[in-house]
Amino acid sequence: MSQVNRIAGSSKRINRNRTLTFSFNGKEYQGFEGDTVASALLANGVDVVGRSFKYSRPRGIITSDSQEPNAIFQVGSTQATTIPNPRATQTDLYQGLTASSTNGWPNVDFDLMGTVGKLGGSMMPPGFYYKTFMFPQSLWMSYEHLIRKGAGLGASPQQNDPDSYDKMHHHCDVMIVGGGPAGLAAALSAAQTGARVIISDEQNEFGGSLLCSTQSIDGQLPSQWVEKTVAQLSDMDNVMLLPRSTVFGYYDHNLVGINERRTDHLGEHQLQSTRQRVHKVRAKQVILATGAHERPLVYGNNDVPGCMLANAVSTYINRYDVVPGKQLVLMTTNDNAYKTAIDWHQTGRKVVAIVDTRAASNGDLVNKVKKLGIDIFFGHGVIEVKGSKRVKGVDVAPINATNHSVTGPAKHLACDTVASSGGWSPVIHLSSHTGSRPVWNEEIAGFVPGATVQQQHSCGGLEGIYALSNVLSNGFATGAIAAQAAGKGDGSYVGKAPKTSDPQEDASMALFHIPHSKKTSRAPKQFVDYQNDVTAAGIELANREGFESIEHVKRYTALGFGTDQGKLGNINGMAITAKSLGKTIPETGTTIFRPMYTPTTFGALAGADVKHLFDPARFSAMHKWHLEHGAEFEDVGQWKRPWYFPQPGETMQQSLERECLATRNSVGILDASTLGKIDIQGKDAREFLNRVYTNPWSKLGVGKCRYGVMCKEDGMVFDDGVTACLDENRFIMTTTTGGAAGVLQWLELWHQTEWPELEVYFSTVTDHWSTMTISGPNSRKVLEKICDVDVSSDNFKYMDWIEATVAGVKARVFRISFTGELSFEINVQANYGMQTWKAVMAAGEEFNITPYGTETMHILRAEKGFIIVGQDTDGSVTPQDLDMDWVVGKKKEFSFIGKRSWTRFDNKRDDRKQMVGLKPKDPTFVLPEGAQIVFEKNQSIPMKMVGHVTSSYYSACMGYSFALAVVKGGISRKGESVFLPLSDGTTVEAEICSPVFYDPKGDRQHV
Amino acid sequence: MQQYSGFGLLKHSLSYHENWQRVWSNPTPKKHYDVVIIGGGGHGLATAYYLAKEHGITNIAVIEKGYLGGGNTARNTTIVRSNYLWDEASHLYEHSLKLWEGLAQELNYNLMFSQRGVLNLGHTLQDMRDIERRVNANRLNGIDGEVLTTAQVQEMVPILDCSTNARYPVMGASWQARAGTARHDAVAWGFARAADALGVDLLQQTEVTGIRRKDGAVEGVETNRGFISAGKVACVAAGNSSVIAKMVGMELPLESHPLQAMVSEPLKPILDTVVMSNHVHGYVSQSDKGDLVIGAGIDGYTGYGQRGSFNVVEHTIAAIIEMFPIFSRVRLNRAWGGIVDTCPDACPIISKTHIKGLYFNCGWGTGGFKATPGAGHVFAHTIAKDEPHPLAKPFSIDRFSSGELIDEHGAAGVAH
Amino acid sequence: MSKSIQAESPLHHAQLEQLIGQSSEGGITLHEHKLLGHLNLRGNAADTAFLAGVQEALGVALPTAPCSSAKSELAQIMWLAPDEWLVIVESGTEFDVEQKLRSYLTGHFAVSDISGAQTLLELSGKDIIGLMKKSTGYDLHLESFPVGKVIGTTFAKTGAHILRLDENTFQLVVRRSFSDYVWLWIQQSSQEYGLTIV
Amino acid sequence: MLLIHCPYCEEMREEEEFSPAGQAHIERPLQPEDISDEQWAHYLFFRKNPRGLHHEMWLHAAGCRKYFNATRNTATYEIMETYKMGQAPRVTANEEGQS
Repeated sequence: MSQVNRIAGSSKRINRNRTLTFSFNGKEYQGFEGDTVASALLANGVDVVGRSFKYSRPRGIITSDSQEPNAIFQVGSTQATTIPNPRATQTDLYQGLTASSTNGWPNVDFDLMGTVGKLGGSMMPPGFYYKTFMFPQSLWMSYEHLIRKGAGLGASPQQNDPDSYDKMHHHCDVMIVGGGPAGLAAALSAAQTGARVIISDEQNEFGGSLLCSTQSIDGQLPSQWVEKTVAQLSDMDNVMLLPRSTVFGYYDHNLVGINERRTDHLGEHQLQSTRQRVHKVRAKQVILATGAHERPLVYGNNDVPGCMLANAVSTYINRYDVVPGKQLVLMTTNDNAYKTAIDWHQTGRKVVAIVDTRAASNGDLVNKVKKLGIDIFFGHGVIEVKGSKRVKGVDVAPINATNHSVTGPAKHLACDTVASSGGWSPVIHLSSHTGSRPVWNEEIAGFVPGATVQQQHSCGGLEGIYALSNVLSNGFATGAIAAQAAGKGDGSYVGKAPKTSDPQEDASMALFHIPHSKKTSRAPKQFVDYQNDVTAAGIELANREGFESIEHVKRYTALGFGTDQGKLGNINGMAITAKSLGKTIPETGTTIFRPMYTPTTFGALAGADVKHLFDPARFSAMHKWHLEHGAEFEDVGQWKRPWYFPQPGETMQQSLERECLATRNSVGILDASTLGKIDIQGKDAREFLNRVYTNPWSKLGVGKCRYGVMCKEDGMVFDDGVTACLDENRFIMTTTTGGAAGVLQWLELWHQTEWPELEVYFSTVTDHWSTMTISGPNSRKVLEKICDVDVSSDNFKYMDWIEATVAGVKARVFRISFTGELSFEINVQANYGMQTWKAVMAAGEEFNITPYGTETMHILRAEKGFIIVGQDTDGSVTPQDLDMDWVVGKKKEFSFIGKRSWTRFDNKRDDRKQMVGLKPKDPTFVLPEGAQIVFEKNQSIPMKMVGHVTSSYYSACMGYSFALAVVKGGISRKGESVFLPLSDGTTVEAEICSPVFYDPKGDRQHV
Repeated sequence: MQQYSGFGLLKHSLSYHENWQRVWSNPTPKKHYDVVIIGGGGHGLATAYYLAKEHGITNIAVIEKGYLGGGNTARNTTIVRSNYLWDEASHLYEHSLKLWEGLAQELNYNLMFSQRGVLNLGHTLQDMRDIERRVNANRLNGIDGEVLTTAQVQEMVPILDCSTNARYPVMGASWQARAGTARHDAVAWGFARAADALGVDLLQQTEVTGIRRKDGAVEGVETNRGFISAGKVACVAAGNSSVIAKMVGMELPLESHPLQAMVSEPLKPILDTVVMSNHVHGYVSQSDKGDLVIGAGIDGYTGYGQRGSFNVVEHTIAAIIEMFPIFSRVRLNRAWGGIVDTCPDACPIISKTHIKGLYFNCGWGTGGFKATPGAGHVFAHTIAKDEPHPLAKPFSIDRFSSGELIDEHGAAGVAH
Repeated sequence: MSKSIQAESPLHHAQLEQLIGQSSEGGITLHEHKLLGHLNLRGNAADTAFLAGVQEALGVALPTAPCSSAKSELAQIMWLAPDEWLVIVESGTEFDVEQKLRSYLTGHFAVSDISGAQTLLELSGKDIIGLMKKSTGYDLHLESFPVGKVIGTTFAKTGAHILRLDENTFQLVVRRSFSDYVWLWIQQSSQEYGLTIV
Repeated sequence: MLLIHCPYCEEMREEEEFSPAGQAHIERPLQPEDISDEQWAHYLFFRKNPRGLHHEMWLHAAGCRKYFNATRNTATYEIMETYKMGQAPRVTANEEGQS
């Protein structure tokens, strides 16, 4: 049998009928269903599972849970499915699992870096980076390159994740975090009131500490009580059970984030189901029943493989039938850990001795051990471990905890396993997430949750209640109280608490750091945080250097910054700091834990919001037509808008020239559906427009359209568009595509918060209308063919709108123009958009009607000097800067939004940047959009910049390139030359001109 | 001040590191200081250092209610760059970047300032116009910058998804090679150690509860350790600036928001540069320890809780996966929040006030870390001379009345 | 409007007709109620004349309690806000109903035809709660979300008005331009349950 | 993640349905032309930004599209009350302005 440490136990937690084969560091091993990778490795007698980060020391498995700092692996066999850094103690074994250590070169057993660590280790105290590698300055990047080579634990996958993830929202009365005895009791008691209960647990099955306990409940095995209770809960409609589900974060107003691992125990990649699911639970009441973590003791060479937590040893024995060694020495400050010696003894393997730091104990467990004939050294500590890749023995010496000294000669004991217990630390992490500061409880020598504004309860080990009977009764009581707070039940538990008898325990000792006969600075390394190689000496050094706040100590030494987030070492580190500074632990400070409780997969946090669902893509009703006609698309906000319509073999520039010429010479068609449209109704609609637009609206007649500009209260342009008067009290406002939602919110803001007395309603109708703009000298001819209304220039004037039937569809047609050509904007109900579009295309066929996209639209409007808000403006531009004073009402009674700001000092400067046209000296050269402008060509850096190019194109219609730009005082500088120093080192010259390049008199749009 | 060097490290290792000096002392407050600086973060410590070093004012106290460098200095994502849009801002940040470049040697403290370059991705045509404009402005201001094509971006960061399948495909980027990251805690500690050596008193666990004034001038500060008289009081309290201002009945054009950041578990080196995207709203770099250091946008509500809402974390991680799909199986280790004081124009306030002897350096929003030495330098000048440093002048609080705002929302973008 | 003109609902491109009957096992059932008339109605709920006018025009009292709905032979009405309702009427009757409302109402009110702006999706099936829990943060428990209640809330990364028709049936009002996103979302989120189109 | 009571929908909704809209109870000057640039700047830009009790506006963007007010503790994030536009808060900070 290869599983040398697997005993013939009776645990039901593993299934001996299902043998699983797995590989670790290239070697094959076997384990059983129900094993974790850690328990399987220990079963196979694997000692060294990794190398430490800084000193490259061999490391073994220390814990059986989320505290594990050493057994951090790379799991997975392909570059797509590999997972960096899962803990072996929390990784369920599956057939074919492939794991490897994350550090160690060439391998963990023979590690060259370890030699370096031994030699250079003394040169690497905390903060050594800060003190060296500074000279010469130029070499830091090279030093850093070398440092970075040693960085990191596991490696990122190199290929895309084949798995998918999702999320679910839940609401409940009582959310219980932790499915150990306290949590299960609380769930049962809360659920019996009819409250909606959710209970989650990070392990693969409920039970928590009971899964590895031997203490009977109601005369039965603890696992039988768990089974019965879970069955009871499963039968209740109002209860949801979430095993394999880690609460990673507790957020404000009782939101609990849970990551359920759905397939990780089945294999590397499952097609059938999402790999992980994040549950977001909004709970009326939260019960934290997260229990407690055992604390290791800090002693010399306490990182040699074979040094473990006492309770972890018990867990491997009782839950997995694995005895992780042959000869045990147990060091403890409390009675509770004696259980481990008993468990070990019962497997038939040898307990060499128990080293108890206390002077004496008369507790039940101690007496039981005494009866078993196991040696107990009271008043002693294990001051140093011997061995390198496995414990070979320990030095045990009498100690004085009060003055931190060794008081007598050390005695050597041969052994291969050292279990230690310094007591228990409540798992307070989640209660800290919402800003609550933990408080020190002297009695249990641990932090417990502090005051909070959340609707939160805690019970069991988290409250420092450890005796099982007390844990259960506390759980039942807390469940009932929480349910009552959620409005269910009367606050008392009606059922009967199960019977269990707890051993009487003597007081434990608050001891964290075992003294050595040498000073800490000279003693063998005593590790506090294994993952970051933080030692007791390192912490004391940090204190000596003046890092006294616990936060400074943590940051200077990296204590608690590993992937275990200080679960194993923080309290010990604080205790050592306190001792070194002569303070108490609470004086030293508390430790604030942040989410994630344990590391959480990025994919799970993103859920299904990836790839095409990362952000909604919005489409117009004619999108399919655009696709079928080869359009390239531009992202405008969330919309996909046709950018241009290339024909086979065309370059983009060729397409644009074709689209522009067709429009100017015959007729083009644009899908303008994405423009925002707001239906404004009410007797004060006109007044409202007067207040939010810069221009006047009092006299706009029914059937007429007007262009308007909106400013923010700081006087800067933020949107523009055409608004038409539909009726005396009704207008339809158009906004920019990107500004639609913002403008509606803006109008509502002013109406609801400032001018509620105005009778006006706003409704978005953006999606209701499909809008197609036909533009060009033949546009009227196209429209005439399919429109039931006379659209001749006498009957349908520029800036009029009419109701008509177009291609059999009821339509609103606006005679407005953004191209400067004769132009009609046809609006039909969007369900008819596609059909109307097709009808217009058919009617236009004889005129070679040409679909064009946003780029051609931009060129054509720029030729006319029409601005695009957001391209030609940037939030620092007023209407006056745009030379658009004509759009500012001079006689408006109300001080409309933005007006007041124009009289500020900065707005009155005459050298403000102003909108102008630019003609490059070389008429074929298209200035880069974003090019900076200077007046003086020959300047040294830094140059005095006076503006920049906002829009720039080659005009096929005019036969030369042109641009729009903002230039300081530009309006009065027309005809002058400016220079544009480009990023390729060349400087080009251009002439300031009017921004209206094409048809300056506007004849074409008026025909 | 004990000099640090590789040789020193070797020497101390022979004596088991038992003889290192304290990096700073722990003084009891004096009755009077020429200048009291409220706030012992990077900016406050840098201000003290430059006051002492360049202006000969050494009777200074830095008053910190918690521990040095414990606020935003300890909570940011450590990015340093100067590629801002407007002249005023880019000159200020470039001034700072130049100081960064020799700072480790000057302070004799390795700040691990790593000029690994920053990419700002463009995903839309307007993004690319803005990038072109900003890079051109930077170059003419003497600040390094390049516009990269998608292919160049892909070559520089092979693991970035530059395909057209992305929801918002990468269309290019701006690149500042001299930009990078630094070790945030070290910046505070380095300035603190150097200031302490010049005679500055660093008073930790000391909370200002009031500011005493007489005849329109400051007299000193009330603290939990008693009244401390001061010739000048300089407030460098970042997210808490409004709270301090209220002590003298002032309001500031500030809102304090939670700003969240997060790190993955440590990974083997995979990302050499800083990659930022305003459009998909996230940015990431990899620290020397191997963590992916990830930043988010601010939470929309105001908050002093040093924590924000979970949906910001969710969105930010989705954005990182949008850019780097291979990170999907990587795991998030820790998320936290700072309190950032944001100005309406995304630019700071470095200013005198209507109260004689009272100065404010605040409003850095998401951009404070990179400015640490530069802000300290120009603020020290402003305090010492009682008139703004030329680079600080545009950042006076008067700009909100005159309208001379410097709108850096585009370049400030998501937090950084 | 001419009969020859074919209207296309927002999900027309998804060609749902062709998917009908392809699967009948799905835990989720989707049906698009295409091309109904949608009217946005605004008015003052404290104005008794307004209430009376609406009742006369639509044949049912306007639901004025927050998040309530009402139904008559003519129309289904959903409360959207204290002064805003969605009136859904049979396909093609929206113009007439709008005119009817305008003729019965006086004072300050507004009616907007938004029939092209949105579509009505009906989602049902034994696994519907699973799909809904993936999509919205609202509490779907019958105590919080009883039959007949309508809420405006987030649906994945867009918004929707959701009406509960019975324990396992919801109607979603979705904006046209977001409907493709919603369709993709529903497909993705239904994968584990199976999706039946009817 | 906040849970916010919409005073119009009359129930608790998730933060994701809302947009924060800044300090509440800022009134636009009735005659902007009559006030100084400093006063105008104060209206435009200067904010209380308190640590502690704060009256702020929210928009129920995904719900009823109504703006409303909330009294929230910016240190603990507790929401004491929400109330409709035009109403006054019932919970206010004490004399010192701190909660």
